[in-house]
Amino acid sequence: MSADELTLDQLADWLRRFAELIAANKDYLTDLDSAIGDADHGANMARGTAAVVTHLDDATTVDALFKKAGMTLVGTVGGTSGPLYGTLFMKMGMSAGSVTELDGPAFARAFRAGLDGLIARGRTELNDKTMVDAMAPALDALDAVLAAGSGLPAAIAAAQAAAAAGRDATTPLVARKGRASYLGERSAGHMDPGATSATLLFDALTDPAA
Amino acid sequence: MSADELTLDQLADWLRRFAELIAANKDYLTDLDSAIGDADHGANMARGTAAVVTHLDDATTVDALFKKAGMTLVGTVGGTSGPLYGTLFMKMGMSAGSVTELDGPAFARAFRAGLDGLIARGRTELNDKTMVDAMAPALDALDAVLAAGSGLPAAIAAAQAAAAAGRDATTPLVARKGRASYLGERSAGHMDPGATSATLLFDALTDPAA
Amino acid sequence: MKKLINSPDDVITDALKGIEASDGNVRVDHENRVIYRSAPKEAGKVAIISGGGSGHEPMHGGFVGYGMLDAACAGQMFTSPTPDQMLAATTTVDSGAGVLHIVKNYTGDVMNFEMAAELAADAGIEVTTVLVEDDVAVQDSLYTAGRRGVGTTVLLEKIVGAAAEEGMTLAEVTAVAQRVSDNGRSMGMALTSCTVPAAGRPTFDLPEGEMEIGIGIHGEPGRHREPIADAKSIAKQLVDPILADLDFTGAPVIAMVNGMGGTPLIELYLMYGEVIELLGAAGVTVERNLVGNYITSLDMAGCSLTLLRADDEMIRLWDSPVQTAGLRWGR
Amino acid sequence: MKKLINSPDDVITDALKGIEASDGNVRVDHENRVIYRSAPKEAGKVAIISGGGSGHEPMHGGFVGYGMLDAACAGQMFTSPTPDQMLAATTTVDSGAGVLHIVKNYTGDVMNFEMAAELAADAGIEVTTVLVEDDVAVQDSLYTAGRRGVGTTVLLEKIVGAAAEEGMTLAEVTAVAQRVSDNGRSMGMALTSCTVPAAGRPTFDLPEGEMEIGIGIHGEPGRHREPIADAKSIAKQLVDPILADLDFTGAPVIAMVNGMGGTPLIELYLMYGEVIELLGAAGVTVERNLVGNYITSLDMAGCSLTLLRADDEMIRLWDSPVQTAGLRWGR
Ligand SMILES: Nc1ncnc2c1ncn2[C@@H]1O[C@H](COP(=O)(O)OP(=O)(O)O)[C@@H](O)[C@H]1O
Ligand SMILES: Nc1ncnc2c1ncn2[C@@H]1O[C@H](COP(=O)(O)OP(=O)(O)O)[C@@H](O)[C@H]1O
Ligand SMILES: [Mg+2]
Ligand SMILES: [Mg+2]
Ligand SMILES: [Mg+2]
Ligand SMILES: [Mg+2]
Repeated sequence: MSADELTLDQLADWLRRFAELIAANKDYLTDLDSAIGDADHGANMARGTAAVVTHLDDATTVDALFKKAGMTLVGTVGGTSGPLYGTLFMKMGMSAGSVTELDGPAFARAFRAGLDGLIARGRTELNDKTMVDAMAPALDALDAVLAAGSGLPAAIAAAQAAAAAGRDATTPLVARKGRASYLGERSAGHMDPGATSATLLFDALTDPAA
Repeated sequence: MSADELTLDQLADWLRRFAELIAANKDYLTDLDSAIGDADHGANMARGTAAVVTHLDDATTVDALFKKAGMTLVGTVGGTSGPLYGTLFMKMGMSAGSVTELDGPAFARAFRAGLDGLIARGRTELNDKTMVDAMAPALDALDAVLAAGSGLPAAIAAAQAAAAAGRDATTPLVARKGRASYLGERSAGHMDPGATSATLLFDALTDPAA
Repeated sequence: MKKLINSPDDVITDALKGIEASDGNVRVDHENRVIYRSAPKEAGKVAIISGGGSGHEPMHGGFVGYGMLDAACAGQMFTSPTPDQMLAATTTVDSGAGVLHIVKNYTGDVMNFEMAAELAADAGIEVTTVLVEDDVAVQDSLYTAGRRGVGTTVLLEKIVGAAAEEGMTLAEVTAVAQRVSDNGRSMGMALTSCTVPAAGRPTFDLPEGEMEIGIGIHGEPGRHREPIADAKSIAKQLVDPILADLDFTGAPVIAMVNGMGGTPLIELYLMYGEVIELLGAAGVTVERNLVGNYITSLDMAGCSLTLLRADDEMIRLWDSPVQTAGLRWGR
Repeated sequence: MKKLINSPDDVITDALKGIEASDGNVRVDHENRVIYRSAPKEAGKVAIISGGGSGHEPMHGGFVGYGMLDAACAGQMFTSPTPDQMLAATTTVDSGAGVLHIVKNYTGDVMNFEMAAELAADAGIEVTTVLVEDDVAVQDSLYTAGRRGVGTTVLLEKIVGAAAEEGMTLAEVTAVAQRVSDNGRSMGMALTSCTVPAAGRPTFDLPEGEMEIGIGIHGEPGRHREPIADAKSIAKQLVDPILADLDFTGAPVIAMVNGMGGTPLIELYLMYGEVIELLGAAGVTVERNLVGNYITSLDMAGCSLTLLRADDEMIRLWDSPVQTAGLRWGR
């Protein structure tokens, strides 16, 4: 994103690009989930984000956009990622309110509210080897760069880098939450699928055409 | 066999050698049965002939020897080969009678009675692609050479060659009896497992030590 | 070979122990390898025995109990049991009304049961025999061994079990059995071969992407091989030859979609959905059904379809109570 | 991948058609993917629903019917169903006495059922939830997701189904359910992985000669891998950790030897024989048992053992009539 505000259209494009990135990485996500889970994360996320895309044009406000996306994810994904990604977007919508654009700090606040909801729903902590391990450092970076006054594009770039670093850092961890936790020590040495899809959510914030 | 009579001991040795040849060819027979049957002919025959061997020393007459062998085969083999090989030996015993040795013609007569019993039990004809395709030509050869006055060893050699030829001739046949018949045309191109075990019965007539 | 066994030689001995320990409907004569009802039928009723090679579980041992079989003889893996097993079973279950032998048409089964029936007759027991020969994959002919006996066996054992429980005479029970046999047809297919424990590897190779059509229940190859198709086309390959062989319209039909042992239930349900659609289009009315693993071929993946052109009496007997490990309702 | 399906995307839709066509005990809401009893329970009785990912058939849909579940929500393959499915089911089956949710302890199932329960409470329906978390392969800890819910689910659904059928209140039914959950333990092993249709190949590679110990029901690898052993040693690996976790002596025990979907019945019987020998030696008295495929993992070969330390009430409820595709007796 090159501007310092995110319009409704840009936010809808964000979700559309997320769906594209998920579709492109579907098999990869499923492979990651085969190693320490049940081989469905790619199919789950692809099903849900594809459904989200069909509703993007309905919304006239940011909260409607995000709430609909969240409810669609809850209603189509199932499994662990459905309620978690769903809660993320529903709470983002509630925080954003009935507006048609978000500036950097408002976007960051909404995202943080979403993450808090996700963490509450998942009863998880940092380093449990979950999607939170990518999201939390990414949002910290977003906040920090915005607070330093460097503007949204720089903040997004920092968030992307932090998400990727958080994702990579899940590899050596022993999972304490989710399906991978059943593997005990055998979960170490594999990148977490949810942290990988979460990183795509930040990657989707960069418009490849921009 | 080098003499012109077969003593009780020699006949018991025959059955013992048959068991040895079956054991040595167990996997081969099962492989043949895998192609056009149900992968058990080796195990069936090995189980039955091994049981026969444990009773060989009990018999004091030829009929007792063969009847016991036949009943043991019926009681331990099961499947198709149990009743057939069992009937062969039971009828051989009845024909041989309560004697302690058999000359060539008596041996041939007994064997023929056994084969007739087997064919009646199996309701089969030549070229149905069964064990009969090895046995019948072998017994014909035995009879012919004995009738020509060439003696038992020569007759046995002729029978062995005829059994092997009959066995080989089953390969192109389309089976009309037994499990292989269910394959229809697909049964052609495979050697019949029962004809192969039957050939071993004639091979066993030659004492390797003699 | 990946199997939950101790050794290939002990599979049947060990499994019979587990059957006896788990199934309250039966007791096991381990020496003769015969599975008997733990509570014998009342005296004066016709008794029914069956038997065959092992590897088809729950058939036949899982069908021993109230309203079905009185005894089942367990042969070696895929190998007909022996006449002495059958004689022991026949002698034990006869209570004077005679014994029906249910025999699947395989040369070995036929000959062994024939010898047993001769011996039983010799011992003064009245024995009748009904052959099941229902596999339409096999062309019938005077000059061959005829058709294999497969899925109809399950339906037949249930129906004649009820007939005997009702107190029908041996002649009547035998007539019902023959009617079921005459009106049942089956067709099977395999996605994989099975592995006989003693052989240690698959009976035949079936590469990824190929299937066998027209298989039996002994891991034998089928009538032909072709590329794997979708469930709809496979259902058609099972339904068509059965309907071509016998008219199933105008009568209540009992349908069974049977798994070969290695196919999960979800796929069998899916196949049933496809089959029922084709049957509906063909004007066939299925009144009763079974979906599950009833007559298996060890760990083979695949399925078979059996249709029985029933009549009101067969349906009534089908609905009668049965209490066995493999089939149970009404008590 | 060798499966009897039309396409990976249609497996569940198609299977639900077959379930509806074959199982007279149920009707299917295809839009919401909920399987309901075709003859609803009398009004005023507690209703019971469960649900989970598909691929575990007959669980849960095969347990819908008299004396067991009122509805089952079918998720995508190995994926928890969604709150709207559960809400639809809860709303439909409630007749005023409240609804028990039986939930297997997986993060996804727990969260989706939690959201559904919140929505149902919002709609004025009384809902209680009982978690099944019985897999001793998983170390329990405050800091983790806890134990998986596996085989005990089957026994629990049967027992609480009978409790609800008797007319117990929601509090009473929930208490029985909790007691079953507290007293059930399971342990599983796999000889092969399974193949999720959408993935198209086995979830993990398990070479010839190796097995996984401590697997769940989603094709996930187990706690460790080791060379294949004989049935006796495998039975010990299942029995020992269960007995180490809970005392099973001095109470009537219900035992289940469960197949994972690709293992033939003969092997399950064999395993039951080994298990019962070990349990006998440990002084454990098995009063009731199940042997078969009840909670599966698609086409995985392997088995699991579940033991429930029961009491007289549980045994009475176990013996009560049940009429479902997966479990049936007494009617
Ligand atoms: N308690 C939790 N909180 C947050 N994320 C979690 C939690 N448990 C699991 N996850 C995430 O969910 C991902 C798995 O999602 P998915 O495969 O779609 O669901 P399931 O595990 O139900 O099959 C994991 O890789 C992990 O990142
Ligand atoms: N009707 C028959 N008469 C004679 N021999 C037969 C007949 N049917 C089959 N056979 C022989 O039996 C052999 C198979 O024996 P076996 O594998 O032990 O029994 P099964 O076919 O019951 O598994 C065949 O190879 C064939 O030679
Ligand atoms: Mg997953
Ligand atoms: Mg054979
Ligand atoms: Mg055989
Ligand atoms: Mg999942």
